Amino acid sequence: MEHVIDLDAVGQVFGASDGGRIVALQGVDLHLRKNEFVSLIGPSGCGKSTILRLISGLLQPTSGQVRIFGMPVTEPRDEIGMVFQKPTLLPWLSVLDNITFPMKHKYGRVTDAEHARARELLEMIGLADFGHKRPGELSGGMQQRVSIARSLLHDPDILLMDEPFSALDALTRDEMSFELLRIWNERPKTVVFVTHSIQEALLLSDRIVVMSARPGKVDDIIDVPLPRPRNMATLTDPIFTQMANDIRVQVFSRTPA
Amino acid sequence: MEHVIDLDAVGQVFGASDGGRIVALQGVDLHLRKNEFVSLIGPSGCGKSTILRLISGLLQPTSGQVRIFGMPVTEPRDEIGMVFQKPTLLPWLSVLDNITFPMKHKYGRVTDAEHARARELLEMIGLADFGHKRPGELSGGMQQRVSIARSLLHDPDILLMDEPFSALDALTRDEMSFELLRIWNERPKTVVFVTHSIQEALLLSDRIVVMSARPGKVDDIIDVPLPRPRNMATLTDPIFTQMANDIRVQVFSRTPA
Amino acid sequence: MRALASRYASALVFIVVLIAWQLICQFAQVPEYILPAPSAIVSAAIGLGPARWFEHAAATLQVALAGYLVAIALALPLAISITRSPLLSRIIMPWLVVIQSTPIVAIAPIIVVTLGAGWLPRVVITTLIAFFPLVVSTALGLASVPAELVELSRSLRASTSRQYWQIRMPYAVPYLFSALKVSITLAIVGAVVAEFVAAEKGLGYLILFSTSSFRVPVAFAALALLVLSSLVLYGLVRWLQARLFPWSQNAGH
Amino acid sequence: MRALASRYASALVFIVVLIAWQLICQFAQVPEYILPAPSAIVSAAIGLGPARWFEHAAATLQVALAGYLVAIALALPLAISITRSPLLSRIIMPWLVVIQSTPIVAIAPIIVVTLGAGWLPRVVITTLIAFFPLVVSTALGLASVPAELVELSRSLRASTSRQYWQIRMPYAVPYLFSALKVSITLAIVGAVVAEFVAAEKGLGYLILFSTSSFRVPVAFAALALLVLSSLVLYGLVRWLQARLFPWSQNAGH
Amino acid sequence: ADKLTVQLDWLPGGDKAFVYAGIEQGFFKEEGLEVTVLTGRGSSDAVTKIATGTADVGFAGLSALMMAAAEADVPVKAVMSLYSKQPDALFTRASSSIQSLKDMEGKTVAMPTFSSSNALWPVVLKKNGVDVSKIRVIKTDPSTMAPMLAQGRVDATINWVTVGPAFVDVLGQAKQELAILPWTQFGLDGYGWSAMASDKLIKDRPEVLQRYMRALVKSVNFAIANPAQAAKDLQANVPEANAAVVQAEFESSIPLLKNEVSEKFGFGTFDPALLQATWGWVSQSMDYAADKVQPEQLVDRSFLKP
Ligand SMILES: Nc1ncnc2c1ncn2[C@@H]1O[C@H](COP(=O)(O)OP(=O)(O)OP(=O)(O)O)[C@@H](O)[C@H]1O
Ligand SMILES: Nc1ncnc2c1ncn2[C@@H]1O[C@H](COP(=O)(O)OP(=O)(O)OP(=O)(O)O)[C@@H](O)[C@H]1O
Ligand SMILES: [Mg+2]
Ligand SMILES: [Mg+2]
Repeated sequence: MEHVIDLDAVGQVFGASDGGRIVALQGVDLHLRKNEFVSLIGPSGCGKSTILRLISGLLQPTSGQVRIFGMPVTEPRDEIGMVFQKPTLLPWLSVLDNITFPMKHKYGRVTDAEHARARELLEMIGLADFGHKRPGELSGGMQQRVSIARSLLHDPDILLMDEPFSALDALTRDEMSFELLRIWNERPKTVVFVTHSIQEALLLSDRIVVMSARPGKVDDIIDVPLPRPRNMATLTDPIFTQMANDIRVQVFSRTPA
Repeated sequence: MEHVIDLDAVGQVFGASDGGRIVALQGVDLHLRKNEFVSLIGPSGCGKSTILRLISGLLQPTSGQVRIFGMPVTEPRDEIGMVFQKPTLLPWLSVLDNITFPMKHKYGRVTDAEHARARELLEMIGLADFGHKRPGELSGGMQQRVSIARSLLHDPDILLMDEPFSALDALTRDEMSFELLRIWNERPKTVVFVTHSIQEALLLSDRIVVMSARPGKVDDIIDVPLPRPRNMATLTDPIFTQMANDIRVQVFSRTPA
Repeated sequence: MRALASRYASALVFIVVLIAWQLICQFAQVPEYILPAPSAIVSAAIGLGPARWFEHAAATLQVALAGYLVAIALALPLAISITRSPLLSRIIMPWLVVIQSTPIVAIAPIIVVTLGAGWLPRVVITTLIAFFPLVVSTALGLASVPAELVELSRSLRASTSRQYWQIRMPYAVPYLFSALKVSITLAIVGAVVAEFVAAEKGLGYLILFSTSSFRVPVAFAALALLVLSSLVLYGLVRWLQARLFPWSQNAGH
Repeated sequence: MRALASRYASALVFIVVLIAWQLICQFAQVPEYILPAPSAIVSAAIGLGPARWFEHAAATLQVALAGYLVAIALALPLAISITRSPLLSRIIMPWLVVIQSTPIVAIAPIIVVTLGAGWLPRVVITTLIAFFPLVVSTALGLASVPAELVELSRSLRASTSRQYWQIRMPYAVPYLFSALKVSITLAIVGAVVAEFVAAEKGLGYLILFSTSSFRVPVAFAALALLVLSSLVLYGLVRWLQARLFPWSQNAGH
Repeated sequence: ADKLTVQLDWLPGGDKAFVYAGIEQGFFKEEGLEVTVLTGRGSSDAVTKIATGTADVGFAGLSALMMAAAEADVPVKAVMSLYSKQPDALFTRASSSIQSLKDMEGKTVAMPTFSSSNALWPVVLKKNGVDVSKIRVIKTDPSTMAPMLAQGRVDATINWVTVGPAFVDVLGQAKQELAILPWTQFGLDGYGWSAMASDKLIKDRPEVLQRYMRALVKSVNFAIANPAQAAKDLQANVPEANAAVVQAEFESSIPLLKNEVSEKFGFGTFDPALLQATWGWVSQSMDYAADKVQPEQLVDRSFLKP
């Protein structure tokens, strides 16, 4: 099968304000297949966000190469959608306008179909009443949901999500997870999903990339053999519980970052 | 036993930019005892952050009354420390200066003891090498840890923490939890802790306040009979697992926000 | 009562100042050729007749507004160019500083000689005086956009022009308006300076004419009208901001 | 090579402009009393002798810097008062607009007659011209502090003065410096205007005196020195910012 | 009608009343001229504007034209003299004891920065044997002069006699009386304010200039005969002017227009000797070589004959 995203021996070093250097990534090799759902887990500061920024083309690696559809990434590309770790909403736009913003920003106009879709997504994230509010009037979790809805409005080939559910309660989180799976099923795409929840990673992914820190590198890549479609029942599947424990043990056996 | 924090029939209504009104809280009664560790859990947008802001005196309730040590709260008070939902670091200060900032800001100077304590805390949050970096050079989870360290530097009677561990991986999260318990044990204080993790709430708290949304109100207050001191073993205690399941069922039986 | 007092505080203070002024002039016997009393100013103003006042005020305001609009039309593209390219910024900025720090009165003869004695040199002078704060403040606003919003735009592969129009410009609105407020008063001052250099009518001309014949009350009446125009235009800019960009007022997004 | 060209781009453009100017004056036969050629300006400058230039430049720069410092000393407390209390803001702002939009030349007699013809009125005039952008921009910066940082400060129960010194002021540094850059050039212009009103030496005086005796090249030499001083002072302000507040340069915290 | 732009050297004060009289009485129209009046900001400004073609004709001090000629090649000629005496004067309070230049020692005098009187001052003092260094000079904006004199901030100011009436007004408010010491008293002689025309006009449209000159002479004569009407005519064009002051100002300029010099050589003419004397003052005050300018080359007398 053809690779959609390739990271070959990627290293990333940042120069810091105090004159020091921060080695964020070292020798990272990653090869993601078409329409694969991959999760990244790893300790805080191991370089997960950095990997997403490298794939999106927002950042150029200091060594190694990042390719998408086989082409070296030198700048952001059209087929990528992104959920940032911070909600990153535009404070002067209403919630609805924030959701349709990618269309406005990319193409200069928002079609009626997109407006309708935005309202659908608003419903899905449970904020139907908040369409005309400003981001500043939402709670942290609400803002995060708006930024997820924004990334789902257009239908990119590659979706990069940086801890999208971190500020959500368990219930909302599960709902959003299943919604995401449904959308991914309907319109397959390659998803790279950063999370700190092993359950979440297992529930959603085809493969889980386990990283470690200082310097950030890939420790292990785990295949998730759970059958699809996944649903509430998956959460009680013995393989699920077993794998969750295994990964937890693996993660906890490391030294902390 | 005397109450440290009292919320009596507290309601909070926000006027919104689109002319509408958002009822954030309605008829909330809460009475917290001295040196109690209480967690707030509830769906996104149910008013957890609002409750913290009311207790801290940053916000005045639109109805009802908030009292601390029996006195109505009309403005922020000295004995309160706070971890905000967003890290809220000062971008122009180094990490160490951010940690000692409360002292600088409150008293105009930082003692040597406090400097030493700041370095200790830096070690504790696993960022010993990052003391002279700027917040913009840290990952999301690192920033969050810095803001936790900042709240722990001084020793307030009341500590309000808004989802302090949301951006941390499981390992770091557990470490930080145990550290928090250790500190709370050494220097007892009343802690109000917002989280979306039922496990975390169980591990840490004396009582768990379960909230529901639209409008935000208190659904249930659950006593946690797990013995203290709690540690890794607590996580495998059958009461722990049982309660976690019970609460999950209770939470999941609600309609979503 | 309290709220009312606070609402009309500025008007109140204004009236108090006016009365104090009148009393001081009357009792301290301040000579009219130094500081005329408000009553003297009012009667001098009435003496000239409304039609003539209108003519002078219209001349000045036309120049001020034309210069202001040209300044805005110049400053925005300049601010954008500066923030867009460090090279352009290095080339353009020193020249802007050169223009800004050139005392216009010194080069006014060149301007008048080159552009003739009509309204054109006056508009040019006004523009030269009013545009620098606009450029500097807008450029700062455009450059201050949080990195994450720029990354959002870049990740969407939006054209730079959309990045400017939909992200940087809205973000810079409070900066822009802060400069628009400074500049509108500078535009009025600019028009007056231009009239000092070459004009046959206008409030600035009237001030020059009256002070040089030591008829200070008329000059003060013209000054009052000028200041009033400034206040009204300043208020208008504020009102526009409140109307068009209500979110930009308490800044701090 | 490319990088080098980009580094010295502004110097290069400057030299090109200078050469073009010289050529145009020579070949288009522009009369010297309108626009003297650079060569004529240089020889006029040499004619006057360095001691004399130093004297004039020192006089102007003293006034400009004194006025600038006074403006800063006035503007910061004013900006703080304005952001601290809406009532004060409503009372103070209109008066600032009034002062800002008053053409100084119009009130020159009052200033000179009240304060005498020494350096004091010159400093006052310079201050009046330079301080408004400082107030407006600093006030904007102080008010733009993100709500969460203010909440942090409030939750710490810090005194308002600490809130200003440790949170609002640092946050406002980019705004302050943007205004400091505008104001330093205004201070120079202000000193020149003040010398137009009353002075026995200084570059502004020299410009006025030379143009009235048709020594336009000398006037231009004075102008050039003035602009050069402006550029140097502007560069100094930038350097200070880079030195003292390196984090404030690319703004967008 | 032929269009002609007339450049004044300052604002439309009383001394310019005859120009407006010419307009209102139709003298220019009779000659088929349609004139536009531009105000100016000093003699050098006026000379520059005529030189560059912003205006065709105008008025300025002859010394300004001489200075201009000494510094550069200006295409402007003086075509008619208006003031055959220099208008510069020392203004003091009558109550002060200043009767002569000698009395100025130890005193303070204010003068406008850009006035040509500036340069003349030391020369006049020298001629009268007064030590320049003993007099404190303040250079300020013209609008500050009368108030400073009235308030006693200075002991004297240097102005043209034509602004005397405005000073009388101001000093009157301070219960003071004005004393005027014209510099002619101290030996200053030469031509002052003159009518000028651009070389271009002289070359391309000489008969237009001829007609303009005719109208101008008529206007001056009319104004001298009817100062009150001339003041009204000025006010018709410049409503903010005060007719009474304008009339007084113009009247105080009549002795400069019509006096023993103009009687002797005829109004408007340039006597070669007096012309040379004028240059003598300029060259001394500005440190020019005596032969730097040939004053004869700066005047064109060919339009004086009717
Ligand atoms: N702009 C930057 N300048 C300097 N160092 C940086 C910068 N961005 C990231 N880093 C460093 O790179 C490392 C990886 O950061 P990254 O944000 O990718 O971590 P992460 O895995 O996303 O962590 P988290 O789970 O806490 O979000 C960190 O050590 C961080 O300090
Ligand atoms: N400044 C404000 N203006 C208007 N509405 C607000 C404001 N702050 C909060 N709200 C509203 O109050 C409600 C509760 O918000 P709050 O931030 O307390 O929720 P929360 O429980 O902390 O949610 P989360 O878990 O997502 O952080 C939300 O519906 C929100 O829209
Ligand atoms: Mg991250
Ligand atoms: Mg919250």
